[in-house]
Amino acid sequence: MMADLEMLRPWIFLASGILLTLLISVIRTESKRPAQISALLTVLGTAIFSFKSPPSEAVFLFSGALEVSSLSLFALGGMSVLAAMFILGTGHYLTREKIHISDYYHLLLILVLGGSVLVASRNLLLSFIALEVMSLPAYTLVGFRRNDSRSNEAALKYFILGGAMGAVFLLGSSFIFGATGTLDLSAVFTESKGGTSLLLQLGHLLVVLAFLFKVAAAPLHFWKPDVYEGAPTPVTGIMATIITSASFLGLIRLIHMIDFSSPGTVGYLELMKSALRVAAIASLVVGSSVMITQRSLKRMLAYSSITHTGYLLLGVLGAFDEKVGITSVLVYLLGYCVMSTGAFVLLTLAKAPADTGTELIDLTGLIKRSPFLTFLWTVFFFSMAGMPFTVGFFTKYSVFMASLGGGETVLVILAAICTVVGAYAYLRAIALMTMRDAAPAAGDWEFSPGSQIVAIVAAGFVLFLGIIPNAMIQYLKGIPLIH
Amino acid sequence: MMITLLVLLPLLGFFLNGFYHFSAQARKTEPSVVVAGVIGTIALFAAFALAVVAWLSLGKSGAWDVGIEERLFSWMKLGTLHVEFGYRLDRLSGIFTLVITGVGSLIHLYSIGYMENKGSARYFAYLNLFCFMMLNLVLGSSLPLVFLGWEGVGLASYLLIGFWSGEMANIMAAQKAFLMNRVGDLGLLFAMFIAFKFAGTLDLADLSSYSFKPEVATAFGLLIFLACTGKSAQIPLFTWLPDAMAGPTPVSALIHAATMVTSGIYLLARLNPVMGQSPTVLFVIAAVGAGTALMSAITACFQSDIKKVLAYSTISQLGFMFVACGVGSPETGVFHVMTHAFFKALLFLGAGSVIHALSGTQDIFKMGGLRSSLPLTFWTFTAGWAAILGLPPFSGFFSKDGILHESLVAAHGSRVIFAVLAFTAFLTAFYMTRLYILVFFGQSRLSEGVRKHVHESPIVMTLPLLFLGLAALAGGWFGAPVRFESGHHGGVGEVSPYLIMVISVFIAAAGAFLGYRKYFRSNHSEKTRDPFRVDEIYTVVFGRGTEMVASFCSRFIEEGVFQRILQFSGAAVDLGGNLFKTVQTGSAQGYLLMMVLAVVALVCGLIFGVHGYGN
Amino acid sequence: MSLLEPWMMLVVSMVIFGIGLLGLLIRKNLLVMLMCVELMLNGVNLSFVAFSKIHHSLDGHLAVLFVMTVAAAESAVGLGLVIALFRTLRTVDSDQIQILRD
Amino acid sequence: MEISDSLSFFLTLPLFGMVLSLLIPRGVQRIYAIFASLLFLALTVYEASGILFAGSSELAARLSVEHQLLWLPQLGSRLSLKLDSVSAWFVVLNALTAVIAFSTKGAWYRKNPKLFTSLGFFLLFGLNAAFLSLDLVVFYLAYESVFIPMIFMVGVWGERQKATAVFRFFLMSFLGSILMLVSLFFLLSKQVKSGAGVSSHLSDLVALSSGLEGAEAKLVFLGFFLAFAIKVPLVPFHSWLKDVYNLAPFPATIWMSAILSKLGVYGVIRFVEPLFPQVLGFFQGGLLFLAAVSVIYAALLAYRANHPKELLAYSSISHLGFVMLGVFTLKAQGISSAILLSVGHTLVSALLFFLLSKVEEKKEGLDLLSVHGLSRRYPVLFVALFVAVLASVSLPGTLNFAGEFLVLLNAYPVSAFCTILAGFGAVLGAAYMLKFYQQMGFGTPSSGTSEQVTRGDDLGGFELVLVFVLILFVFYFGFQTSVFLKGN
Repeated sequence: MMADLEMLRPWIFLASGILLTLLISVIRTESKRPAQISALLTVLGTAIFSFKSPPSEAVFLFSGALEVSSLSLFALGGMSVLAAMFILGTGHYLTREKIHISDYYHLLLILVLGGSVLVASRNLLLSFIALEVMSLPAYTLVGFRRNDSRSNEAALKYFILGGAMGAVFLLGSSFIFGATGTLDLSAVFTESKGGTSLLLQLGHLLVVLAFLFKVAAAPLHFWKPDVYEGAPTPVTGIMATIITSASFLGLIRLIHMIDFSSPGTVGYLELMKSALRVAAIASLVVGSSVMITQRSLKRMLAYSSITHTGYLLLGVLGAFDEKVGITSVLVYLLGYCVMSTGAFVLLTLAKAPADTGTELIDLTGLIKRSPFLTFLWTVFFFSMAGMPFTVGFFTKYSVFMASLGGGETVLVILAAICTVVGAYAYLRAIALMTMRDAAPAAGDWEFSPGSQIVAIVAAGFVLFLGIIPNAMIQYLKGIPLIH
Repeated sequence: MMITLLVLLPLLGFFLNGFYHFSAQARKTEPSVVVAGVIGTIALFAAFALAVVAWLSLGKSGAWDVGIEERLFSWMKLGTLHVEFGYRLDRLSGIFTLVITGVGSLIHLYSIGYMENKGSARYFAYLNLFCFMMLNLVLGSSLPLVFLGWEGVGLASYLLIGFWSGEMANIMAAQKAFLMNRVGDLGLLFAMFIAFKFAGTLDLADLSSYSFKPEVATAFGLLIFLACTGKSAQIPLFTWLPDAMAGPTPVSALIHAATMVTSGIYLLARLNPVMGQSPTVLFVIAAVGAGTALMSAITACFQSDIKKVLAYSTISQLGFMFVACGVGSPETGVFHVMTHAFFKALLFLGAGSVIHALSGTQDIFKMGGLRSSLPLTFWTFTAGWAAILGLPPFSGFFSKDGILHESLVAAHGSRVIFAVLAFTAFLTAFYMTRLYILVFFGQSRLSEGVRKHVHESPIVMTLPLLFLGLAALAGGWFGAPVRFESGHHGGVGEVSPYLIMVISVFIAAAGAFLGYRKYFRSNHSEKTRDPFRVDEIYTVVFGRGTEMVASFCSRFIEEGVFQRILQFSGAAVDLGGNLFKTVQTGSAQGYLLMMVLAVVALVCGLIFGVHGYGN
Repeated sequence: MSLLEPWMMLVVSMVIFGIGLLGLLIRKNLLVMLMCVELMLNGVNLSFVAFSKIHHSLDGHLAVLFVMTVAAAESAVGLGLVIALFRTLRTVDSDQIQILRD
Repeated sequence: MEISDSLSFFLTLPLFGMVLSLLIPRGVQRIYAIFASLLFLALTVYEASGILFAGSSELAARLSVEHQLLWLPQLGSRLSLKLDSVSAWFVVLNALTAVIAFSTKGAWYRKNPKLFTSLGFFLLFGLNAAFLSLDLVVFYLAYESVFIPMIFMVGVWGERQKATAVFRFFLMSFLGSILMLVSLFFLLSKQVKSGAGVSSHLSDLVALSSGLEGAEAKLVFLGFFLAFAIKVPLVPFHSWLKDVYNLAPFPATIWMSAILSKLGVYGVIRFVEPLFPQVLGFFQGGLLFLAAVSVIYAALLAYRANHPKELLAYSSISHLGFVMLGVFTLKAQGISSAILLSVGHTLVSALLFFLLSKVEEKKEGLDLLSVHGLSRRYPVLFVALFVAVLASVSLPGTLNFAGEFLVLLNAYPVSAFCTILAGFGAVLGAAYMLKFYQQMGFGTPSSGTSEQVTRGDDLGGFELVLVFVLILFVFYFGFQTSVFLKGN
């Protein structure tokens, strides 16, 4: 039993950190600083714990409900690092937007906890709880600019749709329970060896759909642009990175809780694959084509993250028969998180008027006002477009290779064409920064050391991983998905 | 290395004069015509001397047909292709070399008097460049080297026609010459490709000894002939030559009368054995030659610009030479090239001296009665006139009479061609006499301003006239310098050459008499006409035609299709984006509805598709 | 042969879930929509109970307990959000909240 | 094997130069750029000379050195640089082009010069990497990275309405290259399936691609071909070119026409030929026709163009049509004549654009309809321009003539029709180039041009030397073609 707790150390540390931060924020309501520091320490500690001792082989705790494996620990560590970067990089935003609620930080931590458990969970019930533990803080955080109607609207939309899909997820798991008599994934896996039962597959389908909603794959993506636009920018960043990664890893795990190798599931496998294909290509097409019509930078990034969902789904499709699949998804998630962290942290620097979000116009002639910001933006945009010598190239490389390995040639060709369309949008932004003289309407950008550091670190990673991805790929290759 | 040296001397002159030109420019002074002229003339005289020496040594070695060869380096070596950069001097190229350097140096000398200081260094540089290229053309041992000279002389003539570049008209004339020659050059280019594909060599010696398949020989011959029509201003590519008179008169004498325009004859004579392999080619050559001769002779009768008359007569004379090649006795053609070089250069220089004296007047109806004021010019011009008419004992008599005779009796001769040539000879006599009379006899029709400055040209100009006059007189006495194995005589069988002589002299006399009767007393001016209007037709068909095709491409295909495609693809993507945006209504329930529809669709897919319930 | 067969409970649960979903789709009042979400969750709860009755296992009942807790938390958050929105927009009509679009 | 070890300096030195250019003060950027690139050129020639001027083919073959360094073991791609008689020429030309481009004067040395110089050196680096790499993934990376400096050069220092031009240029090229990437990935995934270890080295992929069957091979081939066809460009993939050439600053134009276009040629020679010999054979007729059409069509457009830059842009498409004609003969002779011609085209087009930039520097407008009679004001400049024009209409004796002649000579047996079609391009070429020169050089001087020539106005000093040397090359190699034609 003690051994189990040993294994759980990172989560325990995180949880206690949450309690501490909560305590501080209850006591010291007037200033955010102490809460911020304790939150920062918490996530850093968690990251250290989770990266320090990755177990040689996976351990299942709580009668197999929780998986302590290299994957789950990597997810926890990664999310903690992301959280740390956001805590460090977006303090100035809260001050500027007068978000004087210190609850921000422990909610953020709870979100991280939920996400990490979602990845680690091997039990549908636990997954549901983790999902909600991740979502509820997200709903509140989105609505954190309380006297801004846009923020509230975003939060409410997110809440209603999220709640509905949560119910759908629950319905699905109840069907699975009905079909197999258990909520334990491994049990379900063994159960579905001959798994031709409609009920089981129906339940599985609903569960997967719920997660496709979470990762905002078209046509379940509608909430994303609105919520991203309405939410406070740091929260948008957190959703784009932490929630997306957690949901994707959860999605893969849940997809593979059905044993697709068994003969009874052939028809269902085809259905699932074509559903994912449709979702992938729809996300790519919608995301990239709408992206180029956007005037709001934040919305543009929202649609761009929809296209990234599409690419990730390519990797998921590749994961069906090849183990390279999960690696490619991990590579993509890592790269994507790094670059969008950078991008959203930079976005928090834009002093946009509250009623209209940050417009693309605000970028015009930035090279004159701040060559450095321009350089950082350019790096991140190029990376999103998948240009060489940025991590974005290797992320695309891995998912394309994976899904070609899965035999999805046509899909990849379509994706490639969408890449060009998307590249246009990024290039347009870059052109605004570098090739135009500043427009009078252009809003200006504030300076904040914390966020600068975070952005520089992110950019550094983007370039470093773009030139020498060996270590990253090697490391992620060592992280298997355990059925 | 003698041959190489004589080729390189003019190049040296070119560089020296070019350097002189720029150094003068840097000092913001005009170069002195004397210095520049002396540089250029010496280069040519030296080349001439070397040519004579080489010719003599050739005679000593007796290798008239094998020739002396000098290989310099390997130019292009690729696969089985191996092009040596080298020169070969044999009887044929020897004759041409002597003519080029000899006449060339005289004309250089003449130019010293003719040109003024401004831009003189440039002028002589170009002139030297031309001689260099021309020598490459005739001495080159392989077709690519001939081609080098071939396009090189085109370039030089472009530069010299457009020498007075202030006038856009001159530039246009130069451009016309260059482009029409380019069309011809294409023929030579493709002839080379065919030669390499079938004979596997481009060396002239090997090539002329190679026997092609008949149809290949025809194609090769026609392509070569196309090139020749370009250079030698035959139908269909002859309209550039009259315009080329825009250049300085000595240039017209050297390039557009004596040397460059005869390079077509050189090529045909050089490749005579191959040409002989295809009767078709020979027939075409003869027919085109005769046609051109007649046509341009007729046109010449309607010209009032002294240089234009001479230009058309040049075209006509070239037609004679082509006929000679076509009927299968190129040696007479080459003979006529030589004599023609003498008397036509003489005529042009004479005309130049007249123009010089009349400070730029070129209209023969504004001249007259210059006999007394320009005695030297008059007498030398008379020699040229007699020579081109073919009056014995002038050089033209022998060569022209030779061609007439051959056109009847040679392997491919025929009565028709003879008749055409005879009539052309008659016309030639007519329009030359017309020119002669109108310029030198009758009462003067000079305008007041001009009349005051009328003066005989300086010695540097008259000296070449004298030399050329002698050549025009005696150039034909030693008979044709070249002999080919032109095979058995076919045609219409034996005809006595003396009969032909009598006929041709009679024709010339008749033409001359007619011209005398018509113009000796008359002083009413005639306006220039081109009875065939070929030039206009070309301008419309090719000039406008190209313009139209080009504008069609740029307006309809490029703008209309390719650029439009780009715009459309952009617009299409934009449209798609806006289309997808329309479902983003902002209403949570709308979103939910669509999500539910998606879910329901999938569930139905599962139930009815996979598990096949309901069917 | 007991009075209440599991399949009946399942039917009821599905009906409840359907009602919730339908309400969520058509009702314009945010509070009602909130309740509809709760309704959906409770419908699922019932199905859990039914299935655990079928399988004679307690996992279903366990799940129900957890879900009720979560639902409570969720509705609390939801209400908070509605109130915040009402503060700024002075309305709880779902058609009024369409500022964010395109 | 000291050459092998020093190959990597082709990549490291430009990067070093880029970093240095960020430290050098703005004022001396031009001097620095010119000297650095000259130095690099000298080193490049020194390194390559062993291969370039090796007497015989065997020697050249022996000297072709490869230098490998495993870069991405997981992806099976290595930094494998090869310097042989093909790549050596392009590397040298690359360095030379940089010298010429840097020696132009203009806005790019006033507004943000550091950015310009560093971009230039990055371009040098990317192109060298592309020309040297035998590993297709690395090649793709380099190939793609070349866009980045191009985009910014055109975008930052270009003329108005440049944005659209940049987008078109970037998007079309990007479309092509990403399809190439997909084809490459397809091959690699085949490798994975076959169980062999992943390796994107050319030799391994050649072994693989020979196994592809009909339709598959054709599609993969198209992926590669399209990228290069857009890059060259061949008609009908040229529509991006006009605006970019027009609006780009002169150095960018020089880079694009002189060396970036060669990237496409090189790609076909180095990668497509060995990868898809039989597919190429299948498409050969069409490809030859495409090349010939590009010659004629571009020549017609050039004939119609009123802006010298546009005219030269089209003329460069036309000449590259000749080059591709040589390449598509698929015979060793044809290809080496194509290389010969592309060297000539690089020299001449760089020279032409450079001289044109000098004209523009003199604040003369650049419109054929309005600008006349400049030859009297800038005699030396226009003599040089005339020689360049002659070279570009491939007058015998110039390198371009040798190239064009040999290309057509070797293309004729393969397809007489296409050769004849292309041959007419030569006539049109003469037509538009003469128009170009005469309109600007001759005629009555345009308003406001003073007759008297002040020496400072004209070409002089370093520029004069540069131009002179280039012209010397064009004529010297025009006769010493053997340097290029070893190996056959």
